[in-house]
Amino acid sequence: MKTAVIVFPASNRDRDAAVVLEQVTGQKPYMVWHADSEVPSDVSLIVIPGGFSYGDYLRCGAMAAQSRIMRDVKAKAEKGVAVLGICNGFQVLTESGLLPGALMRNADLKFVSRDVGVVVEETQSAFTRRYNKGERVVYPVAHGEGNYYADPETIARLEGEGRVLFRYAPGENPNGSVNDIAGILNEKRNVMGLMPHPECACDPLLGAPDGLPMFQGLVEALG
Amino acid sequence: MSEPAKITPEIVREHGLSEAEYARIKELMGREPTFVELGIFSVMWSEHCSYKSTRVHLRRLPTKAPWVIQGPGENAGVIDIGDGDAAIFKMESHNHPSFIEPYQGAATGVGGIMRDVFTMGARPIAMMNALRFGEPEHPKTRHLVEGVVRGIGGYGNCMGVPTVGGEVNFHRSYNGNILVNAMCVGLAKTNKIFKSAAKGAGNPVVYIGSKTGRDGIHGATMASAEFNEDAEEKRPTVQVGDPFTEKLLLEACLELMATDAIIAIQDMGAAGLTSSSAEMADKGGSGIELNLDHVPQREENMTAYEMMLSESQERMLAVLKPGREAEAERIFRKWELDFAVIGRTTDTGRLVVKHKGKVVADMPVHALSEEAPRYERPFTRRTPARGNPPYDKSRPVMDSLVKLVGSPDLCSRRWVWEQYDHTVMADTVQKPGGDAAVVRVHGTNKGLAITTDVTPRYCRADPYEGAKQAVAEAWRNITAVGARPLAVTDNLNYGNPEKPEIMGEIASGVDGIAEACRALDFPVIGGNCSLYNETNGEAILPTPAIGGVGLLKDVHRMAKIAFRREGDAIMLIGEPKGHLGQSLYLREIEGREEGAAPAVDLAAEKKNGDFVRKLIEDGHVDTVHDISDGGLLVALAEMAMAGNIGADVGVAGLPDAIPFFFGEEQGRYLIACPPAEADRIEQQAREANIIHAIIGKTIAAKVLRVEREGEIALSALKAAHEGWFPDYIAKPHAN
Amino acid sequence: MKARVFVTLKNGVLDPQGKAIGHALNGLGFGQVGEVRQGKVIDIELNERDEAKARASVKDMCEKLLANTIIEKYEIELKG
Amino acid sequence: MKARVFVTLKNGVLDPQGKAIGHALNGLGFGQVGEVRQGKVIDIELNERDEAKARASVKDMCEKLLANTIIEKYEIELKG
Ligand SMILES: Nc1ncnc2c1ncn2[C@@H]1O[C@H](COP(=O)(O)OP(=O)(O)O)[C@@H](O)[C@H]1O
Ligand SMILES: [Mg+2]
Repeated sequence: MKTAVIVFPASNRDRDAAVVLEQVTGQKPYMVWHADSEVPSDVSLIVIPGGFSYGDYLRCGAMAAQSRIMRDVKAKAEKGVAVLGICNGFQVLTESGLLPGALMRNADLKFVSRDVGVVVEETQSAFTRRYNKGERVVYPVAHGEGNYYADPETIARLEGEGRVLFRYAPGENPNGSVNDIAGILNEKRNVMGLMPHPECACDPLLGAPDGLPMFQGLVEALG
Repeated sequence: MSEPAKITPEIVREHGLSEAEYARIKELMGREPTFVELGIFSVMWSEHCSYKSTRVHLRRLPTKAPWVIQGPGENAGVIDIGDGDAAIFKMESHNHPSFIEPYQGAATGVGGIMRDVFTMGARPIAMMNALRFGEPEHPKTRHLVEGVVRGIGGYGNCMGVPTVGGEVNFHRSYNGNILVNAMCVGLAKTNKIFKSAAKGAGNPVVYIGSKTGRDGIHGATMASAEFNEDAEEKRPTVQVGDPFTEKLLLEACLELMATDAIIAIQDMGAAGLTSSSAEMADKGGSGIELNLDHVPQREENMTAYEMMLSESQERMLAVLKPGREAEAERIFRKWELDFAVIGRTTDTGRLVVKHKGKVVADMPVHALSEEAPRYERPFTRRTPARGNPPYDKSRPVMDSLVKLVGSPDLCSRRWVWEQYDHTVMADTVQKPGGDAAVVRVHGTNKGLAITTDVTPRYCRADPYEGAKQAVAEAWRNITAVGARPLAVTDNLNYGNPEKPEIMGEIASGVDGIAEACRALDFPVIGGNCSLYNETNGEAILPTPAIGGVGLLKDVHRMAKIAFRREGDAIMLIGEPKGHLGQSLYLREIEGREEGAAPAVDLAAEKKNGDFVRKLIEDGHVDTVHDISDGGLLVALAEMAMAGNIGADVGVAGLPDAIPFFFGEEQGRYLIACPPAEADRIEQQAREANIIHAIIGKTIAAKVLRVEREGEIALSALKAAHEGWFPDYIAKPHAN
Repeated sequence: MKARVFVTLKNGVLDPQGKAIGHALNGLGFGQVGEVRQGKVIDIELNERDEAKARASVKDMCEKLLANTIIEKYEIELKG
Repeated sequence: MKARVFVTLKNGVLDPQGKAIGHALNGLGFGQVGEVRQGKVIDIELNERDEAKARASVKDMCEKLLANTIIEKYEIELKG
């Protein structure tokens, strides 16, 4: 299975994503530069990695959402290619309209880097099929603006349609996001964004390898 | 800025040069310098760039070992860590700017030290920060803590380099003069290390990175001048950091370094274009001619003086092989950075600067480097404080323990490190909170263990023994995770060297470091001096911070401080002596800062450490914590809290519980392992003549129990330990 | 021509930063301070003489990049 | 009474955010955009009728908290 990682200026978890993708697919992902016009057409999963694209200046993900490559990412998402946005990638997805809502400054106004408990809310997706519904996993978070916000109707739809895939475990919400939302899916169920870092939870030396099932599930579903 | 027609004594003084120094400048030049030349001399001859007060002392530091590839003298030191890999690291201060503008001061400090490391061809893989603030109650402290921590995170997080550890201390001597020391560790291949010697004539000198503005002009001189209350009124231009540009600069430089187009490269740090060009020419034994008309400029009508002295951040100077300019330019354009050929190397040994068709400076390079002043300043060595002070025997041990683990210098630093991305790069195998951070060498099973240490209150009591202790503690922290200590970078923070007693602290500090590094085979491969850390004539505690790096052969054989199992035997390695002098117990519980600093027996330190390391390497022990600030019981509490596993300890026939549990004598560790291993380890310890004792075991109950002293719930300990920092920050406050 | 763009959070969207500032001001003894909201101001130099055109293009910039209209609103001021 | 405070970087101080925004706007095809600077706008509700007093206390807030006058400058506007 072929995968791609989009690289923006000042992406910084691009390598972390690439390492895991290579581990689960057996081949290196394409590293696609933001100024390129196309993601290779044989790709079945596009990862938009964590980092500080364009310094996170103005708003996180805002400038990256306007980059040339995102036009093709949108087109590919439209055609059903799976897209996974992690952290800054999630911000890019909301800014580009591929996912609803917005990610605001953490409620306590501080950057937060720690392990958090996250509950898998929904397993009906390529991203979560390998997990059990209600399973508690631990992923690291590392962000200053992960406070998910959307208007009440949008939230109601997300909840009603089973599109909230991940929720912070009770009492562990690190950023004040609505309904403890940590990760959501688009309507077509092929685009997912989440703030925590499953790609940094795939190596037993770094903690419980709770992120691995996400990538294994994706390979199983798309490969 | 308008340039004065004539250089008056007033102007010379404003440049921080003495009359004698100015006379020497005229002699070297054979004439009056131009204003631009005076500016160049003033920064090159500043304490910060010339090390004029410390150079004669620094020579005493041991700098060699078979694994040292590059000692002091380049942008950072380099050690061989096997398999063609090299670790490159350096620590540097940004004290004065951080006091004036904590966020930007700390941020640009981080940016500066990263450039020092990647300019040598390394990808930064870990950051550390050693911070000293004034007393918590001081009206400025909270604001400074918040700003500095946010600044370090703001820059480091964006760079995508994990910040994995450091130190935080509070003491009133830093009320008007905080210390912000940042350390960067990078990785390169031993055959791909870049240096700054601009060898050869006729090679293009290129400018890369951000544009030049009027930032921090005279920052280097400021860093060498004592603070006055009105320093803030002068409002020096503080530099603003741009981590986004730095990240691009990092990637672009590494991309260029993958080619063979570079002859020499050097970051523009303090004194920007001046020191980078002069140092490159000096090291290469060449000359450099610059045409400032080509320098990318952010502001209009900049003078030559301003351009030469600007400290705008995120800039580099490189000398390329002739004809490779276009290739380099392509790379920098791709990363949307400025790139300009601004000069060439010559064989004249002179630094020549042209601006708008005129030569504005023409000076011999050696006048700026070798001829820079070097002082043997008079010094007096202070008589060290003596004695093991008395204490009140009736104080309950467990109450004191709770107080200690919740005190400003011993409480958890979680509030700090959670603002730093410490997981990016997915190689942080030992996170902040342990003895040393461990970062895996990407794609291998090797790890680098990293720590920063110094106990300034010991250095105040005894500048020599305290400096030894700093090295010993760094060595011990690296050992405690199972790594072999390889080399150190130092950051010598002291007061005004023109005062003999301060110069004495420096001289003794260097001697202490030298002695310890020699005994522990732990050479100094780089460092930084920050002097004049005084406010209104009051110096900071002598603070020779030591940044240590060690190699862990296999990250799967690594010890951590957290208890892992119930029923483990807890063993003390090293000799309990009950030394309460200068201890935190004495300060926090008895309210006194007295007595001798703990003595460091380097032979015992080495013997005990080598023994512990072997146990970890051989897989016998996976739970280790060194005993430092707060003493044995604090170390034990930290192990219990980290693992959320209780412990029961007791020592038969203990005459004096308080000094036993809270004394800070050196060279000691606590280890925990299954009882069967413990028997074998005791056997080995006896054979090796290692002083040791089994003092208890880990237990199922979530309490810390001490025979005859009582017990305390881990939850109560944790509440005190974790509570102090967030509570302190949350208090309502003014600026 | 110069444009000044204000980007502020929509009413109803929580502004923790504004709240923190208000809190800090109260703590400093500024008892008369009520609600505080924080936003961004972006000053843009425009190479454009025609005011109507300038306004139209700044509006376009706001919609495309400067504001996230899910949570933010914007105002435009033009001068000289 | 309401106060609006603008806090912007002093002239000559590097504004990385403004620089990046300008760059992005150019990249989006807004060729007429020259220099861009970004600052903060802080809206404060004041329980104070007297304009002079209000201005004095907002100035005090700026000096004490809202602006870091080493690198930033501020402007105050009062309404109502
Ligand atoms: N400024 C800081 N940034 C990140 N981590 C820090 C900082 N200060 C302290 N720490 C971490 O907190 C832990 C305890 O620090 P310290 O008490 O100085 O350790 P030790 O006594 O072993 O040297 C260490 O893991 C250290 O790296
Ligand atoms: Mg330690």
